[in-house]
Amino acid sequence: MNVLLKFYHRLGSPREFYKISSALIPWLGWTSLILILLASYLGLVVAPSDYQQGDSYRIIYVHVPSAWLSMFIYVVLAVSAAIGLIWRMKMAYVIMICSAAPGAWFTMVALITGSLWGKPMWGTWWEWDARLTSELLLMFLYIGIIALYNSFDERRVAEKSTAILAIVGVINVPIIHYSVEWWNTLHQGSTVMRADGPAMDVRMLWPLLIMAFGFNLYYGLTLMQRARNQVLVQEARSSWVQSLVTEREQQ
Amino acid sequence: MTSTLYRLFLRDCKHHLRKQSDILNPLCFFVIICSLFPLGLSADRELLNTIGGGVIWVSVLLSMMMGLNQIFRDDYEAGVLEQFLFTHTTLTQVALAKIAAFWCLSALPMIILAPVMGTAYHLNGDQILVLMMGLTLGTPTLALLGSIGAALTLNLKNGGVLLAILILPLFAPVLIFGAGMVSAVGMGLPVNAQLSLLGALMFGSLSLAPFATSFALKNSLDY
Amino acid sequence: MTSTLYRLFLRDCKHHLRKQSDILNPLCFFVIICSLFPLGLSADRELLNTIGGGVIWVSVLLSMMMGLNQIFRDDYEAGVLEQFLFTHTTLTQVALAKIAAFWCLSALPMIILAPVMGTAYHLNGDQILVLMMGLTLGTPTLALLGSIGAALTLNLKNGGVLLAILILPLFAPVLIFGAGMVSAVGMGLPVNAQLSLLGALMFGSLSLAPFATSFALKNSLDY
Amino acid sequence: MSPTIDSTIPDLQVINAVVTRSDLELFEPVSFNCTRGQVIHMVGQNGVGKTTLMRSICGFRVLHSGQILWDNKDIEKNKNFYLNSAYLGHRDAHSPLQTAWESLHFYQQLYTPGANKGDIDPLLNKLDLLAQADVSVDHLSFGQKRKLAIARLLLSERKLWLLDEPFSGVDRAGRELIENIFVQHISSMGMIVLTNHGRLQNSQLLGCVSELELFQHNIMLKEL
Amino acid sequence: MSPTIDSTIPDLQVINAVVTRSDLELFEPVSFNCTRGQVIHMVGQNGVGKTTLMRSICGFRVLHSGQILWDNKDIEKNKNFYLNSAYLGHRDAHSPLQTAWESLHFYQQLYTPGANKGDIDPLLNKLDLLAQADVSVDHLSFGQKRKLAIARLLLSERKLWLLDEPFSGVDRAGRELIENIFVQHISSMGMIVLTNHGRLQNSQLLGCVSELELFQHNIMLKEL
Ligand code: HEM
Ligand SMILES: Nc1ncnc2c1ncn2[C@@H]1O[C@H](COP(=O)(O)OP(=O)(O)OP(=O)(O)O)[C@@H](O)[C@H]1O
Ligand SMILES: Nc1ncnc2c1ncn2[C@@H]1O[C@H](COP(=O)(O)OP(=O)(O)OP(=O)(O)O)[C@@H](O)[C@H]1O
Ligand SMILES: [Mg+2]
Ligand SMILES: [Mg+2]
Repeated sequence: MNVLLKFYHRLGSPREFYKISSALIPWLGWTSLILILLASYLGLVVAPSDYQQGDSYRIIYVHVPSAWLSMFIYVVLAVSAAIGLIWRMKMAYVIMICSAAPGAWFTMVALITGSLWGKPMWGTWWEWDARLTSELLLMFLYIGIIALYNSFDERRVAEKSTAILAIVGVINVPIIHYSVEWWNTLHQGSTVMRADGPAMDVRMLWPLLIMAFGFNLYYGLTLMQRARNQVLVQEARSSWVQSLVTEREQQ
Repeated sequence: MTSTLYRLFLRDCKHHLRKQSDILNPLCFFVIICSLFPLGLSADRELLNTIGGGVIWVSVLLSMMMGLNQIFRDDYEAGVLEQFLFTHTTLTQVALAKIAAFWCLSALPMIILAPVMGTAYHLNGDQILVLMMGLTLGTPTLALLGSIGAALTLNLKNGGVLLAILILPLFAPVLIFGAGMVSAVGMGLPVNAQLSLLGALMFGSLSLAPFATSFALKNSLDY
Repeated sequence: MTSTLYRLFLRDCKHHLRKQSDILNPLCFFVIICSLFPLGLSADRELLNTIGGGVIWVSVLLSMMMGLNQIFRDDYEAGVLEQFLFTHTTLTQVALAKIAAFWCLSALPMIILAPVMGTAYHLNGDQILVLMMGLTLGTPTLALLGSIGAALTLNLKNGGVLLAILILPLFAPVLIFGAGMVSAVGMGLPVNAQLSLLGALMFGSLSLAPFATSFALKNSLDY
Repeated sequence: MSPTIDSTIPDLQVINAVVTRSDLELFEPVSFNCTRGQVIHMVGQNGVGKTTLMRSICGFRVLHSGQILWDNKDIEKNKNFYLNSAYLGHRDAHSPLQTAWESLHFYQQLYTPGANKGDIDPLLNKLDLLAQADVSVDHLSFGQKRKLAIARLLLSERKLWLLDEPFSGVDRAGRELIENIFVQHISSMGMIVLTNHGRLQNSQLLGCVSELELFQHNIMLKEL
Repeated sequence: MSPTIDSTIPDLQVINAVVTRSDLELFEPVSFNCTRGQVIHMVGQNGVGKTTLMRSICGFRVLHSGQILWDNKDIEKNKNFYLNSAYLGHRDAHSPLQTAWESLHFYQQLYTPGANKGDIDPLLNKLDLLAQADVSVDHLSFGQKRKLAIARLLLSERKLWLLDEPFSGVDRAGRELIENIFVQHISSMGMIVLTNHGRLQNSQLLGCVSELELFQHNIMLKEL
């Protein structure tokens, strides 16, 4: 417990964060790469083709992980926003704002792969069905968050404002998830995340889970990198960054 | 506390009425958007009935959004908002009073006018009733959530359109339930579930939005 | 004369781009309104195809209107507008440059995005083509007519919504022809007549609106 | 209304205040105390940060470092501070839709609910605004707006006045009048913190003034 | 640029000017001439109508009665007048999205298309704004904005300057600087019409100043 608490506090300081992330980044990078390659092999080669959809279902290995992540990242964003507001932690805001862009990208990927998949499955690129629309709204939320943050010139104000928006917007996440149950939609109901366990061939399921894990680590990686940049920019005038710069120059 | 709220509420109403068009405007806007659609589409009875509920809801939503941008702006730009900090009145009270005044003078008239519009779109009696109930439960939520957005974008130059982007995703659930009810009732389906969801959304936002708004207001004084 | 216009045009474009969201915003707004309707109505393919043209046109119109309010306001409130009187530049040139910049940064992206939206509403290839042609001919008219309204409401506190009321009726003909074309082509009817009418409206407003606007601008300096 | 007075403790204490704009420290750390009957006159060249400091003293902005205390407690969320002070910034804080009379009435209700409406007319008269009582605030001239803001201060009956260029746009007679109002406020144990580019002229007032000069600094932000 | 100079005709003539606000005549009819090398200093209590008269001289408002002539021709639609004068009102006329440098560059292009960009930096330096060259106008302090507006005047190279309270918010050093700028302008046969509540201090300038006092009138509108 004590160790955890200490770690948490260390993460809370930009300088410590910078050090810790330097150590973490290679690990995150390599594991995510390995997992993604492994899952691709399992998914594209080992897993059998679907008796209905043939091979076109394999896009699931990109679509579903990125769709999950688009929601997960939003939750991360909202939680760090809350932490930032309540405990006034600098790093929480950094995590918040650095999550926005990856979140938007994953949402974008989910939308694009979804509509690529939709064409063979439903015969259209786009359908105004509840889940698709709410995913689109999530995209708007991300855009709104990024736009709002960039509209302020005093960072202190931007952070708080964005945090409020992020927290208010979190109601959209359950709406996206449950939309398939609340409304009659074209989109697949929950097949993996079900109370009674996943309804899917295990040979298809495993690659999906591995891929999802790999994507998650990849998100962690981009988050770390973005956060490091942000920290450097924010603390550009502090002595530890200055000394970092001089170190670099000497090398 | 109540009397302060009431006094602030009255002041805001008076201002809106003095500006005259402030009440009339969203109303006119509402009427105009509602009438644009039959122009843009066609006057087919069936079609109008099908889209009626949706169009009226979307018009209400857009009209309210047009007004939201102004809800705190006058007081903010004049420097009145910051003066409230020096009084017993809290920004939460200020926010609540302003939201209430805004609702009374923009949403309420639209709710009252909704039957007329409904008739124009050939909605039947039940549908109109459900439309009005939906609007009564839904518009406070829109005003409350919208006020958060309005407070957030207060010290931005480009507030107006950014505001739209920020709050439209938040408005979507209200729209879905509200407009969904009208079509459901047209098909003879029950609408209790949607009504209670709308009610829940209203109470939820009523209990949270004023605080979020007042926090955002305080934040926008930091320049 | 041309170089002044060009310089003013560039300056305005630069400002819009600097505000960043000024270009993105009407665009996002357009996309959002377009996506609200299916939420409020239903996802029925047939229905969406029928109303698609109308909805996209109405969304374009509303998005442009949201932006119009700002077209002269910044310069007016800062007191820059009155300074133009002291230069070789006429207010007509100023108005033209601002309208052009506004069109390029708000209408043009929407026209480019229209096919995407059209697909979402299941419009067919011909319809999308006609939609884009209509928007190309119609949006300049909207911008030009709208600028008159924007100039007229410049020294009013409640400009925004009043502006909407003033200009929406003026926009009606454009909307009727523009959206009408999309449905007509869906039914295999010819659309030459509408196209030439839209063209005529555009040239008509191009030759008159800048002068009306500059007169209204001059007038709003008298306070 | 206030607790028993301990005259050894200054009411407003500013300790090593540093304010920043876009990560630049504006001036060298500033400390001062303000006790009853005292006027602090902040001076400094344009852009040195007077307005920024004033807004920090009001609690609108957060200080980069340093402290601002009222009765020995930080002013943040210190309701006691806010109920004992009044602020006049570059903006006059009249809502443009009210008339001059209504604006004052509105503030009277906020400051002291249930106060007597009849007090407003004499106040307007004092500031030579009685003829404008029913004119919309929007239509007042530049200087008239400023005078109306001073009337609001008087209405507030607060101990500490925080004034950012109170004389800007005010005519000669008005200036003398306002300085007299300051003298009265000070002699009834009030406090004033003000910025002003001209010199104060009233000799009685000058006796209580401490000048506080801000010096430009503009060094890079130090680590917290 | 201007036609041959006939020094017996004053360049700006204001003849029996009467301005009204909501059907009230503000002050007694005013007449004055302004010739090269002259400063007209309008004074009058707050709300007497200085700003209103100034805006009429600019042609933004229509006079209730009387005439304003430039080179013996009415100023309405008189391009010759507009191309020889520059106006600075209560509002500074910088568009908030530009930086200080850009704002000046923009005006330079408008006033004298094709002028040399390099002239801007020295001008900013002269007004002590060089450090703010790349700061958004919106972020300048109150006095800095005012100084930037004075820089615009210099850029315009116009003969007649119409200035409404040019010193408001400007610090002591800036005030002296601006008065010196006025002296230079006057000595190169420029003209200035200004309002200002304080007294002008530069002795050289005072030599050219004619004070014009506006007296409150406020009688009901006479039948035309
Ligand atoms: C643009 C179109 C699409 C979008 C925006 C979209 C969006 C989403 C989202 C947000 C999720 C995660 C839901 C959750 O975990 O609660 C998801 C999951 C999923 N999607 Fe899509 N989707 C699209 C098209 C499709 C298509 C065409 C198919 C195939 C028929 C499909 C199959 C799936 C499957 C199987 C899941 C996993 C469901 C689960 O177990 O939770 N999607 N999609
Ligand atoms: N939002 C902002 N972002 C960045 N810099 C700013 C911002 N606002 C003000 N500044 C800068 O901060 C400095 C201090 O401004 P401030 O308004 O406090 O000065 P001041 O002392 O009140 O000047 P004045 O006497 O002109 O009123 C100025 O140099 C200004 O350029
Ligand atoms: N739009 C308006 N409608 C009615 N009255 C107005 C309007 N604008 C100004 N006034 C009145 O006209 C009078 C003259 O105003 P003006 O701004 O010209 O005064 P001023 O001499 O410039 O004063 P100051 O020294 O305060 O700047 C004021 O008494 C004011 O109340
Ligand atoms: Mg200042
Ligand atoms: Mg004036």
